[in-house]
Amino acid sequence: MTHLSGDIRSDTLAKPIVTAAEAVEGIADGSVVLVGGWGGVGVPHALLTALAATSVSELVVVTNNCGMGHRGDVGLLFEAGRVRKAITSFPIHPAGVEFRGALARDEVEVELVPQGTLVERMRAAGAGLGGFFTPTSAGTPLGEGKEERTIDGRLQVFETALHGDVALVHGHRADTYGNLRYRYAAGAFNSTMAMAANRVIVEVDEIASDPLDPEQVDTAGIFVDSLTVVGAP
Amino acid sequence: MTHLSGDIRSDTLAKPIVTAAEAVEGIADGSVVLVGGWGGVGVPHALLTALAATSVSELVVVTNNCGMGHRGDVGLLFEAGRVRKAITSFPIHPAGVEFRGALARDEVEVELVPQGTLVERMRAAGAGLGGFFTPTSAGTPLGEGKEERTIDGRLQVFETALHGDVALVHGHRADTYGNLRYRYAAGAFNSTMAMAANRVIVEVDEIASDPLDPEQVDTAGIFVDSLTVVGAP
Amino acid sequence: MSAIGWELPQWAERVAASLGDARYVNLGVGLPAKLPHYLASRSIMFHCENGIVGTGPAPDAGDEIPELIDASSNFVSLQPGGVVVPFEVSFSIIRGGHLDATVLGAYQVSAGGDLANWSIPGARIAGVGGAMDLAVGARRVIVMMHHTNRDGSPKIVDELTYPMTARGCVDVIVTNCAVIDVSPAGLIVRDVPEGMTIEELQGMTGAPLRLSVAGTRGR
Amino acid sequence: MSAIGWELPQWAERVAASLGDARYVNLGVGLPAKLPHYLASRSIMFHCENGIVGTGPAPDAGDEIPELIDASSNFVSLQPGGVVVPFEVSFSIIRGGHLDATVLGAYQVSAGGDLANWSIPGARIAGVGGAMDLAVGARRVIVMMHHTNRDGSPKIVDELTYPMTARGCVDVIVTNCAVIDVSPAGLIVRDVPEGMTIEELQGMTGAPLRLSVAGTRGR
Repeated sequence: MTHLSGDIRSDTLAKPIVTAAEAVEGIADGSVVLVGGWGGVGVPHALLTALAATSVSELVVVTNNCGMGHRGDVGLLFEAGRVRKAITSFPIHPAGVEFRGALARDEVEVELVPQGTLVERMRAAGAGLGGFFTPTSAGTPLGEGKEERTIDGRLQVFETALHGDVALVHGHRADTYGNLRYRYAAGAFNSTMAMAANRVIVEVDEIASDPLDPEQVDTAGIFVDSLTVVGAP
Repeated sequence: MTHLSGDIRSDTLAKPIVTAAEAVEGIADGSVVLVGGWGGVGVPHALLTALAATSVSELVVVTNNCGMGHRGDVGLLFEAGRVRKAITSFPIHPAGVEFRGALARDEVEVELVPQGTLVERMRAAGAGLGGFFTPTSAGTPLGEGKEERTIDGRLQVFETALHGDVALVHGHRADTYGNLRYRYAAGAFNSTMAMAANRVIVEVDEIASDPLDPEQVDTAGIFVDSLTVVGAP
Repeated sequence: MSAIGWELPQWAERVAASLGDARYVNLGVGLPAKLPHYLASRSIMFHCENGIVGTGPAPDAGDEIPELIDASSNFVSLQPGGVVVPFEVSFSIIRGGHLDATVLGAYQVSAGGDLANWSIPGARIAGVGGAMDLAVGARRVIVMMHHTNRDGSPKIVDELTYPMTARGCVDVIVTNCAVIDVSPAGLIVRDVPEGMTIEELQGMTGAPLRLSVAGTRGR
Repeated sequence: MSAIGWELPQWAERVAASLGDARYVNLGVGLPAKLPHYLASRSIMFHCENGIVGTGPAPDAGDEIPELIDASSNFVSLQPGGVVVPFEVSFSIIRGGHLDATVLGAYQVSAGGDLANWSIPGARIAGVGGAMDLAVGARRVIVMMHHTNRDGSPKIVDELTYPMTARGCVDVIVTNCAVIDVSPAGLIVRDVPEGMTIEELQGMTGAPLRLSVAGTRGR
């Protein structure tokens, strides 16, 4: 019976493997959606495509870029009118026509956040911290209206934790326990967002049949709610 | 000439490989010294032994444990009278006779810090942040006297960054560029301390002749100042 | 300590029931560290402060890996799917609400769910470790402790007299004599050993108890 | 733009000299991104915001790895010893003072070393990326920019009229017409192209310049 017991254990700790459409089911209007990736790398294309195809609206999207003209990038959400607000660091790109269109139509509010502050605010959320002081943006237009404090002789501003309702994460490889590996720089924003949302939806290129090397995991399965294989039906 | 140029590059980016005694040379009296390890694992025994053998005094030591009776642990520093103050989370151990002796002689001041707050204060230092709010210790004796703020309905206390002058780090494997791997849980405190001090002194079990896999490095060489091979003369 | 309290197997069964379907759990040192033996059939990943998510049973002699230990400094194995995360991530897991539950030992718990489990009154020095982080961070805090001190004095009290670990953090108290929910309405007794009356239990308890409307032994 | 300014190779040489023995360096987009070609003989690990420490030259066509790109979204290789760190660690590297230097482009630099390089006045929207983090975090901030705008108006000014990136962060300004230290005593000219006078340079500059006591072309 040891073998059977082992199977039961694996099953219950295994993460649901779902289609992209199933993965994004139930995301409520107005949700804060964290979207991984940086500079077009590590973007959860399959999940974004599925989310754009729903009827959800008024999303607050947290994303480093707002679309770079790549197939299946976050531009889809702007094009489909799903976004009320973007919290972003580098929104403008020559090929990001969907975002610029939404801007021109006055459909979308933009909160511009320095990149390091953006990731740190989400890390604070994932780490259970209420907020932090950073020198970044102090004394600049992006620091205006923020609480200031001089610490160790440096002017700093207070930044609050940024929680997601949902995170859309692109990983390279997962095991059935939801442990993830990213390829090279594709973990950018993904690894932090995977810790910062109530529901963490992950797409991967492949799911390994054996557990990943326990010393070589980038995101532990404890953070992951579901797995979707990119390209699977 | 390409080959020669490659060699020069490697040499200059390579980290000095020094003996334990050389590694701890020049640590000033009164320095804040971060000592890696947790529960007896990942402790930089060779560096601690070398540091205890110097004449440095009045150190402020940041260490999760204050000695567990293991050969070459931080107890050496208390025994040798090198420590003015310990910033620590779990100082008491039945076999930690050196620390208890220093306490009994009233030689050492103790600042007790919750473990998560201790590591987060050093992370803040390494990350260039002035401080953070955490719910940990709010309303308890360890939170007394700290600035309080209610964030998202939770009482939190303000904690400041904790910088080291020196960090003593134990790694398993390094390459010549100072990239490090830890074994299993032996990265505890080490990986964070390696980012939080002006001078980061690392001991390792071995130095690989080839660079480590770039996707499987726990601490990047950018944080490291010198390498010492444990057991080398 | 009541003579008619549960023995460890029955007691552990109550703790296990209180865990519900928790999958990621941190067990404190002392009594809770005895639980894995009784949870062997459950699908749980045990987290340890040092960064291990998924500690498994002690390895056979000779198979120990020095860098795989638990919070009691005992050698552990890794269960399938278990991993090691960076230390600061381990405390993000704790503080950030990523653990479904923690089971902690305690000196005292107050009627309002305040926890004392790290120091005793007047101690010159104590260790706190990750106790405060676990108490504020885990989604569900279950206390496993004897119902009274050895001298019979209550460990469940109106107000703590021991140094606090965290305010109002305890969800359930599982003693050898009762399973008690800490609720806004007070301490609600859900289960007692066979033959124990609520009056007997109240007599060993330093704060008012109420009986669960659903009766005892509800899961 | 002065007709007698340095061409890119000589200009880049001055930037390289300003880097001193910096080993870990972040290069901003635009002009600074052209530097690696001129720094090929130097032992430098180039850091990129996305977590790469040690970007190498563009790979041959067909050898590109999609997940190895730089801040300009160009494919890069990894130099020997180069690694990828978690994204939040990448910004700890930037903000925590672990970079020896950064070389950034700029719209304006003020006499006090204030930097403007992320947005233009009145812009409805702009991208900031890691500019502010780099400006506050790198140990040494070197600005590489043309000495004047295309219309001849100065980019070195008494007070910024462009939105600020960070206050007082710039250490050295290397334009095509001068190497200028930003010091508490003001803007100190250390080097100018052959044949250029300090009067000519001052005429193109919106803030008072002083000559280095050691004379120009000091390294």
